[in-house]
Amino acid sequence: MREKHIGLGIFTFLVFVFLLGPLVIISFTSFEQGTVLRFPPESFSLDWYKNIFEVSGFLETFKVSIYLSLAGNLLALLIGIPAAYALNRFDFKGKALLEGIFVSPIIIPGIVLGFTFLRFFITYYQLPIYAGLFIGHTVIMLPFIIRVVSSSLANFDFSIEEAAVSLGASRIGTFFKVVLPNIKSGIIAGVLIAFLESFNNVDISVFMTGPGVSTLPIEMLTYVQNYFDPTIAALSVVLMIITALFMFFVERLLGLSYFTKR
Amino acid sequence: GSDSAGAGKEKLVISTWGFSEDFFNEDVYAPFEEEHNVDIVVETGNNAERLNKIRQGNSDVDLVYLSDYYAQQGVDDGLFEELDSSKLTNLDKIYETAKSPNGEGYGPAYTIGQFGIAYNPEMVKETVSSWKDLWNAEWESNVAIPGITTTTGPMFLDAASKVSGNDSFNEDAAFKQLDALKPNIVNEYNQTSEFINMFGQGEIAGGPIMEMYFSSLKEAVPEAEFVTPEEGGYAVMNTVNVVKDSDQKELAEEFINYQLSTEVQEKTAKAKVDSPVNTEVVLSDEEQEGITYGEDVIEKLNVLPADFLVENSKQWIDRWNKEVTK
Amino acid sequence: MRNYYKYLLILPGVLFLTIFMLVPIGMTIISTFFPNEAAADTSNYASLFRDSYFLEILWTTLRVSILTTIICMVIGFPTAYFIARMSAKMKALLLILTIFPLLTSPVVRSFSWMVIIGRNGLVNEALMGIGIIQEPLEILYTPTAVIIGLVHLFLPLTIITLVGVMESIESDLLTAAASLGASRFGVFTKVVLPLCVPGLVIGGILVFVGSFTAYTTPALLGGQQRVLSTLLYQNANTLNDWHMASILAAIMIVVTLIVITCMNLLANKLNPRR
Amino acid sequence: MSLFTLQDVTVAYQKQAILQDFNLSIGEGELVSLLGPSGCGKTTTLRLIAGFLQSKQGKFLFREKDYTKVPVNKRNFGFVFQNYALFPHMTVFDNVAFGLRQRKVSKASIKDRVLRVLDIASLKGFEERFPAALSGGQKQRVAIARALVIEPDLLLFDEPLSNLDANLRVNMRVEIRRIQQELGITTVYVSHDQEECFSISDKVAIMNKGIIEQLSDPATIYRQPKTKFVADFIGFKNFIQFDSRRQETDGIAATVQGITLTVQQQDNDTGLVGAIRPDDLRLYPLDAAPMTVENAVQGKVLISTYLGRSYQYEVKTSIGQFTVNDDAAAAPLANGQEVVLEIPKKQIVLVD
Amino acid sequence: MSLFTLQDVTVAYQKQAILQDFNLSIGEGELVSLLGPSGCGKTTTLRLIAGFLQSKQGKFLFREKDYTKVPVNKRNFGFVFQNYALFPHMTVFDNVAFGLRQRKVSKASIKDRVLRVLDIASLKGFEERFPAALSGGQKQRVAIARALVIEPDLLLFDEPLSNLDANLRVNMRVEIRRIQQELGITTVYVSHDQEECFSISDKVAIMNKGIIEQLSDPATIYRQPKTKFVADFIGFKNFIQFDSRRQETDGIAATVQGITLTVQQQDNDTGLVGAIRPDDLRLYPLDAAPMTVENAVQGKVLISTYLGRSYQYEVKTSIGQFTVNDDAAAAPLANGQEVVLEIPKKQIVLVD
Ligand SMILES: Nc1ncnc2c1ncn2[C@@H]1O[C@H](COP(=O)(O)OP(=O)(O)OP(=O)(O)O)[C@@H](O)[C@H]1O
Ligand SMILES: Nc1ncnc2c1ncn2[C@@H]1O[C@H](COP(=O)(O)OP(=O)(O)OP(=O)(O)O)[C@@H](O)[C@H]1O
Ligand SMILES: NCCCCNCCCN
Ligand SMILES: [Mg+2]
Ligand SMILES: [Mg+2]
Repeated sequence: MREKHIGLGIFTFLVFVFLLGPLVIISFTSFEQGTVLRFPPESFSLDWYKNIFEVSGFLETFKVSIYLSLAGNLLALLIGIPAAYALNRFDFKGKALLEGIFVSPIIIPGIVLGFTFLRFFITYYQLPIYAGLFIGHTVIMLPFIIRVVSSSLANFDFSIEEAAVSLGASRIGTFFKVVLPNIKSGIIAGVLIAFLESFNNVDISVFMTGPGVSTLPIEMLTYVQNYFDPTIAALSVVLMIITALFMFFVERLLGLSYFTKR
Repeated sequence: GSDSAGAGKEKLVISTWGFSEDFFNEDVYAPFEEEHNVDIVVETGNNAERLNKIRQGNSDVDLVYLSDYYAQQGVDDGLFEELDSSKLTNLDKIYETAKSPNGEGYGPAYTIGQFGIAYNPEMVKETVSSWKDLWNAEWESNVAIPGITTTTGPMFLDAASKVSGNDSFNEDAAFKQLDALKPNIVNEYNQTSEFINMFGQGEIAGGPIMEMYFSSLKEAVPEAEFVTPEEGGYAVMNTVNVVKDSDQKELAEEFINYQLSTEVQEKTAKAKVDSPVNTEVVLSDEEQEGITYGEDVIEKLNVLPADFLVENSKQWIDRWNKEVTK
Repeated sequence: MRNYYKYLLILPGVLFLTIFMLVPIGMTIISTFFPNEAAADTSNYASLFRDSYFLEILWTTLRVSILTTIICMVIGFPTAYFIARMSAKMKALLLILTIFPLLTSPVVRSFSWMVIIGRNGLVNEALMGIGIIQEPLEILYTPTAVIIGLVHLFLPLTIITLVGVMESIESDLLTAAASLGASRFGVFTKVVLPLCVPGLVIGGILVFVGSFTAYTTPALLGGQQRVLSTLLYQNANTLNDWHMASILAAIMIVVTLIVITCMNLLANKLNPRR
Repeated sequence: MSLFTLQDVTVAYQKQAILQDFNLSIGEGELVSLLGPSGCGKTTTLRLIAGFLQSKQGKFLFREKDYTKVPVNKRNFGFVFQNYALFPHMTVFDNVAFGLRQRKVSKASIKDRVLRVLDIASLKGFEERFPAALSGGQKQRVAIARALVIEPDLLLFDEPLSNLDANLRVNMRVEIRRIQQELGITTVYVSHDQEECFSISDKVAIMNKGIIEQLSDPATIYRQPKTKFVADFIGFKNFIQFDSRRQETDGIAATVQGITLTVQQQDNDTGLVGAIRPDDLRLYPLDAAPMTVENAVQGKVLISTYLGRSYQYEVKTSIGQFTVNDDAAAAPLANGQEVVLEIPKKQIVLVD
Repeated sequence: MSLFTLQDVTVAYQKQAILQDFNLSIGEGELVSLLGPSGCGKTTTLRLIAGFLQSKQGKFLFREKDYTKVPVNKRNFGFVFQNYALFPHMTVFDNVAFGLRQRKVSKASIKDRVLRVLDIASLKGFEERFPAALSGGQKQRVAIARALVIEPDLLLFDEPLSNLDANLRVNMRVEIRRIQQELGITTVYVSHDQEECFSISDKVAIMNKGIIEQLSDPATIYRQPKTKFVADFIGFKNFIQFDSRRQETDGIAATVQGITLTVQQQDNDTGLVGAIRPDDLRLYPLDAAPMTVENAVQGKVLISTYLGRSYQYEVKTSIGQFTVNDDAAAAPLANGQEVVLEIPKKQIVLVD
């Protein structure tokens, strides 16, 4: 039933114009030679791209942000997937409460979370800076992983799981061999969203960073509080390109056909 | 991050804003590091965040740069060490107002900037010379004003009080005056970058802003003008303090003294990073652009006492929220 | 056998969140009732709710975030539907494009909105060029601009979540509905929509909470319009009044819980399965 | 007049063609069954008619109009899916009511019609259940009810009764046939149950690898298969490859290895393969065979199996091995027993 | 020795009990079929044995050990699901190889065994296909192959052949039976096809509403149903409610409305319901009836239907209406024709 949905196609096109239009403008301004954002740009240069690498903080904090997002994601997956699975697979007493607990990090305003983390992690728990950042980020990623993975599991046909178990697979083996591949797209979506959530986070990082330790968004924020030039526009473009390349290579190298179910 | 410090080397942790990091690293920190065989570690962020972290205790920050309002809060909360004035030999070289804006014994202002009016003469033809001019009909839908929680917000409130005809600050009159400005206000800005972007895109004709940013405004709109209103601009002071219980108090004091030195002050001014407070700094006309410079200029600036700000800010914010931002 | 097993699976998550979030946040919120370390005191809450200024901001914030949520759903759902039915390659491409907006700094993004919807922006120039309007529309620095900005920010999240859910709907169900006479719209509303309800709820919650607690976008695009998080930030950052900030946070949490509960109830109505 | 016609249709998944120059024409009010081995393209044919699949070539004419491009929901065809495809988020009632609601039928009338059809499907009392809480057979019946209730112009059934027990299957097929005839709904029916196909259909199409090998009324198919494939498929388990055939007065004399059998048949002029069902063969113990045995061949019992209704024997003869079903009422023959095999001349057919 | 035993087992979904004090015991190497109407609990019983369901009460003994709490993957049982439950992300080969891989069988041996079983299931050439690209019957065969290949201790089949055509069904069931016997794998088999059940099973259990009404070898079930439900279920379509019965020398004399019929039967002492299959009744035109008709009853043909193999007649008599299947070879009887109905005394049975 793959019919052509012309109306829907046009609609989607307009949505993408909306989503990407501002980015096109940002891309243009990043090539402006002058020291303020200007549109339409009046000159062309790559100076601001060069500047990204000259501002020492960006490269350093970019790495910190990536590691933080990856490590946080890993922990969030380790904790989150079993929880999402259990919540969907079994009946529970107090399921609603548990589900509530797992979304709670989302519903607390970021600044309050950040401040509370600062008080507790640093003052009470005496965690080192990196540990505090890592845990704080894991906390905010966890609900995204759990909710998005849950929505995939909601439509999962658990009888194939039974089939695997009856063929001798252990529960854990079954999970990895049969459940996981079939909720792959949900997990990827969850990881993606959680990654971005962490990678873009300001509220928590602002409190958890310390002397010599910062994240990219904090660095960018600090930068725009003090400079007005197109460096951040250029940096945004670079981030998009990195994302695109990353996705492209994952697709190519691992042959992961995203979001496709056989 | 103690691991970044070389083995056995002393470490000085400085908390500051993120601007001109490269300049500070190369021209300010590096010589000091070399001279004192010390590693400087920097934490950046805005005033509130950094102050909050210090408030929580067990922060390893030794030295903190703050705007005077936040510095005053720190002083009031007892977060800073009193300085040993005998160590601060350069104190004598700086403006009187800059010596201890937050109370005797606490950190000096290492820079004083001016808060005045910038505008685009293409959009407003009448010459601008007074805070009053912002209320003119020609400025309708053309002004951006600083938000009350920014460093300069309360200064603009004071300016409104002056425009209303009061010599000393009259809160009610100031808010009434601001109410009359509403038709002209396009937006409040909380970051200077917003002002500059609006200015560059022609969303506003101008408004109250610090002189420090004028060169950026000119870059966006070459015709831009900056004026010191006849009622006087305002002094924006940034201070340096030593955090309580710092184990590097002496080194920190050395650093403050160094920051006030003619050499550093001059480099900083010439790089158009901060206006100098050191009276020995000499700048050419060109070097003066965008820099608040000269004893005569500084003396004419209005100064809002920081303790007065701290005392009233809650109430002002409340009223501002209700009466200005609606 | 499964009884302890299933609890074992959620235990790490519960422990983790309890230690690192529930206890800290709980204590922060409990402290709002004990401002003087003495008897419980709710007068701060009471006076807030008598304050018409606060109530108005609460209402504005709710309105903006609910509208944002609805718009994200209404726009995101058909888009996700379209994307979900594309070939694998196209799908991957569109999803990558979808997340790009999240990678741009808010300040830069707000600048681009100024270029688009500002007084001299593309939209006004175009409309005035065609002659539809004489005076430029005032969009920038109004709640409308905030909603546009928030939609731009949260639409990607909505789309990604929904595409994931739609992928898992068996295609024969759509065929079955069509064969029973449902138009494309009917298939969409009667089958796809209800089966997507879990995803819509999740997406809805994410968007609602995100826009309800958003700070930067309203601050940059909303002009002088205040929202709850502005108040919270003012109290926390400028006034160092963490007590009031925590009270505001508590109120925001409760409001969010109420809205989520309503969404869940609505969802159960739409998709009563189980 | 034919209600619809598939004209030279080609359907392919990826590169592999499933139907190639496929032709089928069905008259108004007829019930036509598609019978064929697993994977031969039955479901594909149904999905094509329903409009779920686009053909690469060829035409689909419905009431003389070109329907090739008419969208599924404009066709008013009822479809019963092989895998049920029930809406998991709707109750049994809502599943069945779905089509009526699309047609804006009044509430009262919906209730009426849904309950009636649920009754026919023996699903009374299950109205409020969700599909997840139904047994396999119950799901299948909901799927049938859902298609029947809209009284469509064309009904398409994909093994609608495969998960039902014998009794229910007979009841349901009688109901399907009754409703179909009462309302004159043209129907295409896929089933693996031959008895079901024969009893319910006006015509049966035997498919093989995407081609219709024979399309006739049930009795003709049953008695006079045209090809070896059809014969084999409908139960002519025994085949004899004759060397030659010759028309005689009392029928065709077909010869294999010197043995000549008589075949009474009119409609095949060339076929050299003789085919006969296990049920139609008769077996006698060698020592108790009557004199009047037609086309007698001598043999020996290899294996015997109990089938309930009858015993099944594998019998080895000089012209090949035969499978014979013999009424269980008679005394069973032992393995190894010498027998006479009777190949009745009316029952053996020659096929291409 | 019995391989496993279900002892007083109770299973309920929500509050509704599906199996109540259920008992079943199956001997080592036996193949037992479960037959029963849709929704009677067959799938539930299989799932219970497999360990997918926990019983509320009762015990499951396997080789004398209490298996009630043994997890599914430790049971080494093969299960063929009614809805196939193939792994959508694996090829046919990988689906079938799955169980072997769990058992750490060597690569070469996996390939060998998988290809062999795919061959048996007529699935050669489909190794690299994903389930979404298979027809219904092909999927079903993959499911069977997947369960067979592990040579489990116990095989559980839930309607494994329902989507296959007659030929394939016979082939597959012969294969299943062959493998089952060769390897001596005890098997529980659910099917709606009675012939299939009878031909394949050592014993057949007839289930009704969560209870086993009769468990016997196929021939006994086929010939001597114990209850009316069983009789009805296995095709004794005609029932006569007798008023009284009396033991005579040549059998039981059962009387209804003054008419007495003779019943030759040993194993029922109380039943008053006579049951007989349509196939076992004989019909003669009134004017051509032979003299030796047993238990003759006069009647009239109401409806006649062509069934392929035979004609089916509805015959009205003074002791009720009868359904009769008559060999199609004979000349068909017309509607309204007066007939004599023969109720052979060996074929009629009395049930409770
Ligand atoms: N999840 C469930 N919740 C409630 N009732 C259920 C559930 N699953 C099955 N049932 C009911 O339990 C009864 C037995 O179901 P089961 O699947 O064992 O039947 P079955 O004998 O296999 O039938 P079929 O031949 O139709 O597959 C049915 O009446 C069914 O409606
Ligand atoms: N999506 C697909 N991609 C490739 N091949 C397919 C696909 N779907 C079906 N096929 C193949 O097309 C052929 C015909 O399939 P179809 O479903 O029409 O068979 P069928 O006659 O209905 O068989 P069954 O009786 O087993 O249901 C089969 O060989 C099948 O493997
Ligand atoms: N919010 C006050 C921040 C003050 C930083 N100003 C420094 C001026 C830099 N040129
Ligand atoms: Mg099929
Ligand atoms: Mg079942």
